[in-house]
Amino acid sequence: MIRILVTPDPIDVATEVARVEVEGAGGIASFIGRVRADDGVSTLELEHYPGMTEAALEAVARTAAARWSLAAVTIVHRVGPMGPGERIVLVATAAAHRQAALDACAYCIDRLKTDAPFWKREVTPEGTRWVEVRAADAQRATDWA
Amino acid sequence: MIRILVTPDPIDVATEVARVEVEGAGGIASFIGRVRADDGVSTLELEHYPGMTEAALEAVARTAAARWSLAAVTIVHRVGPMGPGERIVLVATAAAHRQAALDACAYCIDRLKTDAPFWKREVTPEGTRWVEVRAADAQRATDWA
Amino acid sequence: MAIEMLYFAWVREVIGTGHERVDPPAEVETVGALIDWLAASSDTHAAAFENRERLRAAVDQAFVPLDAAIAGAREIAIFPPVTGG
Amino acid sequence: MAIEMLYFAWVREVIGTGHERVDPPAEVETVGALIDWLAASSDTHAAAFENRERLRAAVDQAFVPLDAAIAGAREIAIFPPVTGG
Repeated sequence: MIRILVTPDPIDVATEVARVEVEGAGGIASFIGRVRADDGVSTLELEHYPGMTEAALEAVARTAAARWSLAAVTIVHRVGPMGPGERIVLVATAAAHRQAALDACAYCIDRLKTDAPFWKREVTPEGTRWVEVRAADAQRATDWA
Repeated sequence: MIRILVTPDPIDVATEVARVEVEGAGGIASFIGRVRADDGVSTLELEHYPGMTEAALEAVARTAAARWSLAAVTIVHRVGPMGPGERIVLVATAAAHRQAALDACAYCIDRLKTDAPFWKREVTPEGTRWVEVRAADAQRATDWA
Repeated sequence: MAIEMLYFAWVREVIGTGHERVDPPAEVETVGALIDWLAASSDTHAAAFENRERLRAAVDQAFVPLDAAIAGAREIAIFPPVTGG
Repeated sequence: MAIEMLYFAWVREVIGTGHERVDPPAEVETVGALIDWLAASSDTHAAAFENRERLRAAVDQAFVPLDAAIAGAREIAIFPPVTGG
């Protein structure tokens, strides 16, 4: 069971986690990325490539599902403007045992940072700026290969 | 912010995750362990050592909070009887960045399996049985040292 | 010196109680010696403590190996390896 | 052969549009050559494409290196390295 959602709406954690709690799923791992409220950003804007984004997220999810025999995997990514503390992304993975769920969750969030066409722009008191890619993210994504 | 709860009541994921979404927490990782519905278990009973259990969970949480500079960590463990699909344990960790949150979450669930005095008894059609410890769990806990 | 003994899981079931107050003689100096002394006291204790490799212990709510000293202990628990999470 | 060009993030902003239809000559065979050809067409394209190391591309919604062939492509996107998650 793979669920991919790219949406301008807030992410509902309870609903998304409950969705992956399918039969046989003894372990559920999840990750939520949020707009940090402590670095002067008043608004974060997420731009994406419609169509390619969903396909890229689905490819990440399918690869994880096959590699860790997942019972379910969900990736929800928000787009558009959002404020400090709001959720940008949620990954939830369900497997028979915990290590598969935990590893698959870490894999999905690492890979989507490099494999899915999203771009972040931060609005700060000093103006707006496009977020630069972090070298550590690229490295972490390739570490899974 | 450390929260430890040992309770006979169902675990509310939305409430617990929202609680660790504190200022500065850019990444939230969580893990939920559930009673698997597919291995013939009709009831799982969790026995614990009151007092020592809470202290052991708090020690795990404090160690993780210091090691990964967590903004918040919550460990909720259910006790008493529960049915297939119900949540046994929830760990939620919040950090500035994702890797710290993910690693700390995996650490907490690995360590609590060996460091906290809980005992599982399964009720199946063939009778009741105390769950035996898995060698892999002991190994995984020591791998963090 | 009275000690509050606590038993959990199948150790509790085999002994037939979850707690009891005991007063071992002074020469019982370790958890292992206490287990020996209790095993000699009744058939149910003997049955519960038959295989030492399946037993774990805590002294005053801290895990200890079976050769740990019990001097000054108020509460000692004997139980199987833990299986939470 | 007309190609739908898509631009995202600051590439879109510098060029001043998110999409345009182009019809490069047959000798433009790779994404990199297409970028050169576009850069020669206007100052804004030239500005957006000034530093190749900051550009990434997708052909028909699949990431490709800049030396990838464009034969048969219907949709080509040029954008900065992605920063989601």
